[in-house]
Amino acid sequence: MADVITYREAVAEGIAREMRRDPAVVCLGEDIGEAGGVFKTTVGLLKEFGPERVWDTPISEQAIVGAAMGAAITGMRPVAEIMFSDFLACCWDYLANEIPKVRYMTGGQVTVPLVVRTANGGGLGFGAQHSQATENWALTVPGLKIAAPSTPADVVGMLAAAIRSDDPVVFFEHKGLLATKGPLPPPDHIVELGRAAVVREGADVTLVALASMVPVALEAAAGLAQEGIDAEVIDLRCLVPLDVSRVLTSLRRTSRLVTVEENPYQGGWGATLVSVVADEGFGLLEAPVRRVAAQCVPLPFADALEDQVIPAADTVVTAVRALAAY
Amino acid sequence: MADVITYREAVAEGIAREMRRDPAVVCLGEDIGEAGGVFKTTVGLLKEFGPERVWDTPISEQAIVGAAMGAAITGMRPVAEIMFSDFLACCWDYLANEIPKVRYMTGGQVTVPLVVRTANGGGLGFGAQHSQATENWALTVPGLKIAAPSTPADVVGMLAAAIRSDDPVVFFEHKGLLATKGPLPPPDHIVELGRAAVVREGADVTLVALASMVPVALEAAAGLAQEGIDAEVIDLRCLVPLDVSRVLTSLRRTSRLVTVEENPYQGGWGATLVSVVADEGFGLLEAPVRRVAAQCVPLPFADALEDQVIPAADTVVTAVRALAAY
Amino acid sequence: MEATELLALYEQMALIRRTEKAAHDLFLQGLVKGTTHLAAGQEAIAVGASAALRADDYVFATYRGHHHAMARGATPEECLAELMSRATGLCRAKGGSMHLTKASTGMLGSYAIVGSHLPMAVGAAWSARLRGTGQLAVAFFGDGATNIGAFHEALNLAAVWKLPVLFVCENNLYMEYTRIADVTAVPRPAADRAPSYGIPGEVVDGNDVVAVHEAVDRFARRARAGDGPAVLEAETYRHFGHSRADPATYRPAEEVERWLRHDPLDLARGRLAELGVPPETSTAADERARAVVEQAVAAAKAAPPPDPREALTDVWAEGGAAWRT
Amino acid sequence: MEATELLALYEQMALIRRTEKAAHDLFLQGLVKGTTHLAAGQEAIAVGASAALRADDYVFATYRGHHHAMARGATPEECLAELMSRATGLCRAKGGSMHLTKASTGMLGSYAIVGSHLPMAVGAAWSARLRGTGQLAVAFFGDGATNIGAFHEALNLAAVWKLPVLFVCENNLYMEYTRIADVTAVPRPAADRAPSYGIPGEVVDGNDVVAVHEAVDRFARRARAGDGPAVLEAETYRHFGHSRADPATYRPAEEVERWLRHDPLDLARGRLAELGVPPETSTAADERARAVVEQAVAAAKAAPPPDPREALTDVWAEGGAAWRT
Ligand SMILES: Cc1ncc(C[n+]2csc(CCOP(=O)(O)OP(=O)(O)O)c2C)c(N)n1
Ligand SMILES: Cc1ncc(C[n+]2csc(CCOP(=O)(O)OP(=O)(O)O)c2C)c(N)n1
Ligand SMILES: [Mg+2]
Ligand SMILES: [Mg+2]
Repeated sequence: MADVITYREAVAEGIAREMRRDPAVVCLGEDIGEAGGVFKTTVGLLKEFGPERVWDTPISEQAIVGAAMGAAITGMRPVAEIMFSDFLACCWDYLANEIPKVRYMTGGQVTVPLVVRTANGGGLGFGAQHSQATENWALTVPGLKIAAPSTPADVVGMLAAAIRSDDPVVFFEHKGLLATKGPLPPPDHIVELGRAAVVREGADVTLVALASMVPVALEAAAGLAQEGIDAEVIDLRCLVPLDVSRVLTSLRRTSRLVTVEENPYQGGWGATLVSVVADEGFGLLEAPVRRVAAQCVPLPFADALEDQVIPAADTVVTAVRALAAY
Repeated sequence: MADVITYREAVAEGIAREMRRDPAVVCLGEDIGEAGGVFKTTVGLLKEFGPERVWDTPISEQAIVGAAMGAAITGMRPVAEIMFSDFLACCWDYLANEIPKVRYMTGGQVTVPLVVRTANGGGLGFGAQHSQATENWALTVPGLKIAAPSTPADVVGMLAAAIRSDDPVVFFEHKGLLATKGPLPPPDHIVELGRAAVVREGADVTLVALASMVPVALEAAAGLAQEGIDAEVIDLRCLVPLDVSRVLTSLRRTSRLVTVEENPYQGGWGATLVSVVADEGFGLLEAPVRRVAAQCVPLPFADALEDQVIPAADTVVTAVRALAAY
Repeated sequence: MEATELLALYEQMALIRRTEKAAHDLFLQGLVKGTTHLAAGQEAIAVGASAALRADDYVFATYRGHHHAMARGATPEECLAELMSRATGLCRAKGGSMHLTKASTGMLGSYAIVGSHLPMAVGAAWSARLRGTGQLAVAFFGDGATNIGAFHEALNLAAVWKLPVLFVCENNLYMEYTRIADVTAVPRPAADRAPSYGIPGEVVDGNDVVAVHEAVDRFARRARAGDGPAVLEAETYRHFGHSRADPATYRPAEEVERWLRHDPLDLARGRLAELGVPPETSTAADERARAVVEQAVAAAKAAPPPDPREALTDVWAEGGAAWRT
Repeated sequence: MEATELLALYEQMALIRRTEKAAHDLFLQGLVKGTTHLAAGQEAIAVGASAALRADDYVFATYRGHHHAMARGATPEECLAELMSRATGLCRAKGGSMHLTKASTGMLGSYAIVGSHLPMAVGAAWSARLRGTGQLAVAFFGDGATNIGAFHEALNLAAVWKLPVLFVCENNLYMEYTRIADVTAVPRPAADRAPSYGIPGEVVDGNDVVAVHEAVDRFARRARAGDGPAVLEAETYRHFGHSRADPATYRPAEEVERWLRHDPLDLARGRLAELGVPPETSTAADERARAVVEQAVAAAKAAPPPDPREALTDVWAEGGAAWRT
């Protein structure tokens, strides 16, 4: 039996593999060193690579990401941690205006090979300012690659691709998945950015999900199977590049699309995907397209309330059932 | 004939009307006082209302919007200016995490009646960091109202609604429209937030546009009319509240939808609108839905390049023609 | 300070300490979800400062804000009910530990993005000036917050506009798990920065409720007189780890020891004794606090969970959450 | 400084001045679109500093960055072609005036969001340290940038990590149309803030190219020796308004007069005379500059516009812009 690893451990493993290969890879962030990160996703890095490659910073998100950019354009491959993805708002200028634009606006003179890693998402009762799924902020900005793995193996493989990428990558690690387990991938495992994965084949409806919503979609698919509805589940894995062709291919078979999104409905990635499908895949559709997404509210603290906001498998089942009957 | 006013003058007029009505309305921002604003949209306010109500600030976007929030929750109605909408990135924490959430996360204890005004959009050769249409950043965040008027009268009327609103409103003034003219609206003119306007009636296709894209859509509609295609043009005016029912009503007649967006395709508001339509309006559609949006690149400097990125009337015409033939 | 006043402050501190202890226990019992950042050890700052404020002044705090909510009149029951996700919680279970707020007494919120509330306090002070009310705003924040941009912008703006706002840094030597000294260019992260804004900066023993009270009172008078903001850096120490998940093993035993010996409650008892208050009187106050908290725990436990429909209220001022027609 | 070196710096300054004048004229002729922020009057800072740097050092500048691009080797033709939206422009007409960049000579960009590049310079210095190259990074910024959060975060991080980075503030007394003194809590917006980061801060006559050179040289040596960052505040004045649209009527005539009399080119000529260089020699240098710029204008005018397909290149390192499959 293959070795098993948690999603949490996969983060440190993925970074460590790249730090071993390439001395240009360095890490910076708050409490990432001795403490091994608030989510223990950088455990062991300081010990193995020393304080010259694993840097603890002050609480200065702009300086962290801005310095990562400066290092990236001068020959390093920095991996910056922003502790919670909500805090991307504190350095948003770098993500929105600097990092994704500098290559273009200098006519290709500089390259920005960096990764900004961040703990994303809700479901843990952390409240409105520590629970958001913020991938969609990044989706509004051309020039950022956006990765959001759902399994430990993908964490390792996509980190490898992200760190080796000459383009900036925002890497969303889902807090709700940190304790989940999966096989340890082989050495030099790479998952190319921009390739969605069909994680369950099915003929009746296509469920497209990301990160924490992949297990939710799979659970829904299992439930639907009991009712005789055969759902295909696609793990998008990246928002940019967005693997639209994989989705269209699936729709050729199923003719029905449901997106499963942790983020609020307004401005969610599912909307962009659906808009491409409603254009290029219009002829394939035999039923309305449905987006199962979070309510358009801040994340509440109490479980009883948070459960009302973030989609669960039964919400997905209900949505699909209605479509199947269309 | 009614008095004519520019969009630029309408901003100052709209603010002045509210400042006259309500002593709680105060303005703050960079160079808004003596200088009358970089875009001359606050000309006359200092003179009429004095330095106790029109405050020049340092270059401190976080302090500007953060202070506006503190003032709003303690009884004032601040109108904060962020000079270019790109700079919202410098205070994004306040727009994404604080202002839209504080009411909810305190169980309704506080109310945040503020307006953040900002000069939005491209087409003027200001380059990658001064040209973005950033409404979609705000669309990803529940809890913000989003206004983007296209005419001087709407500027005045929507500013009145925004400033009187007990909810936070991000108010996008389009740089490309500042010099355009229109009738001066009557005293106490109010345009309720969340009501789209049908600015041209038509039977064959519905064009939905916002701000600078409204004249573009109208120009396209005029061109299409020559070809015998009768386009209805809807000025969305707000992204939140999003007037989906107005669009669905129109589609009941036209069965064809094209959005016209200045922003990049990825993550644009048209996607959210289309996704609602592809669900609730699926049965109305007789052709694919098409989004005419900007290319997914930063805004280039040269006119010759910028013209390739931001949609123009001919792009819209081409898109509609293809749909009409579907 | 007179003995009666000090005794009242002591009792408030005891109430906070016991509430924090209860929060910790409830957490271990699985009755508190999410995370909590306990302020045990830092009570004197909240209580001493609050006692120097007017009832209508404004307070802004951080995710480590239980003590500030309580110092401004939130009851242990309201706080614990919030932590336990009850409908009777301070924020109706929508905020949680990190967002305790009691707007009705001017406690305008606990904010969980480091530094974010400093500009808000500046704005509240500006608002007070505009309305001519003579109110003051106080922002409480950690040592770690002194290295974030919002700190700089807020202090400069407050100084330029000479606003009635106080910046009170609770320097507990650590951000989460990292010593503030390791990531800060000056020894006094807050006080040493005050000259950058041309305003007074002062260091005070944050565990001495009388000293905190005196300093805040002095700066508050100054600010109300129109002489502008000030920075107060209160030295203190947290008794628990950073948050619930943190055993705080990164702190040297000797350091912990030393600070536990410099406990704000013990210090206040000592001062009471000096003022002639017999130990039984202090103990009685502590006993009253214990009883209040015991009863608060019971009441919070018995309170109902929030109505699930509450998830879709309170986004907009009209009460709802509709984002579209 | 020796006469030959100073003469070379004088010629560089003259080249910048003449290029700025040309940019202004071309703007009035409708040949430059968008906006420009001319650095005429501030040449000595770029030229003096650059002369003290190594060829492989890094420079980061603002939207007012023509002088820095040229001081690091960008030609007038490359700059003017960029301003005129030509394919031969420094950034192939994709950046424009606000984003002049010449990465091949370490001029790593002009950034148009105030303060944003300070952390980048810190990162470049960190990178130099990590790679052990002995390179230095310099961030040039305006007085107005000293009140934004990124300034604070960058200086603290640089100081804590003791990085080889210099922060050079070009204090031209104004942000856009507002006096920096009206919105800043200390008289020296940059130098007075240095103590907040435990680093040296110094004020220099930014119009005296020799003084700037001396100060930068001194701080550069210190930084390369491992003694960390420093702040240099260079006093200067812009000859034009903030940007093309600005007639700068908010500036008192007397102030403008005084500063025009304290022109960096005149100062350098005076120093050259003191060193025994005859006025004809200086004039000849200026003449050479005039000729170069005249020819640059002609060449830029003759250059082709960018290929429209360039709009969809250079987003990704592989050259394209595809965001989806
Ligand atoms: C902008 C931001 N960055 C990081 C965090 C994560 N974080 C929460 S508390 C904390 C440490 C704060 O230290 P300090 O300001 O000293 O306050 P203390 O916790 O000691 O009271 C950090 C880094 C955050 N909440 N906000
Ligand atoms: C974050 C941000 N806020 C506002 C602006 C608009 N703006 C451009 S230049 C400028 C003034 C900058 O003044 P200073 O730093 O003194 O530089 P100078 O223009 O005098 O060289 C302002 C406010 C901006 N570009 N970025
Ligand atoms: Mg601390
Ligand atoms: Mg200036």
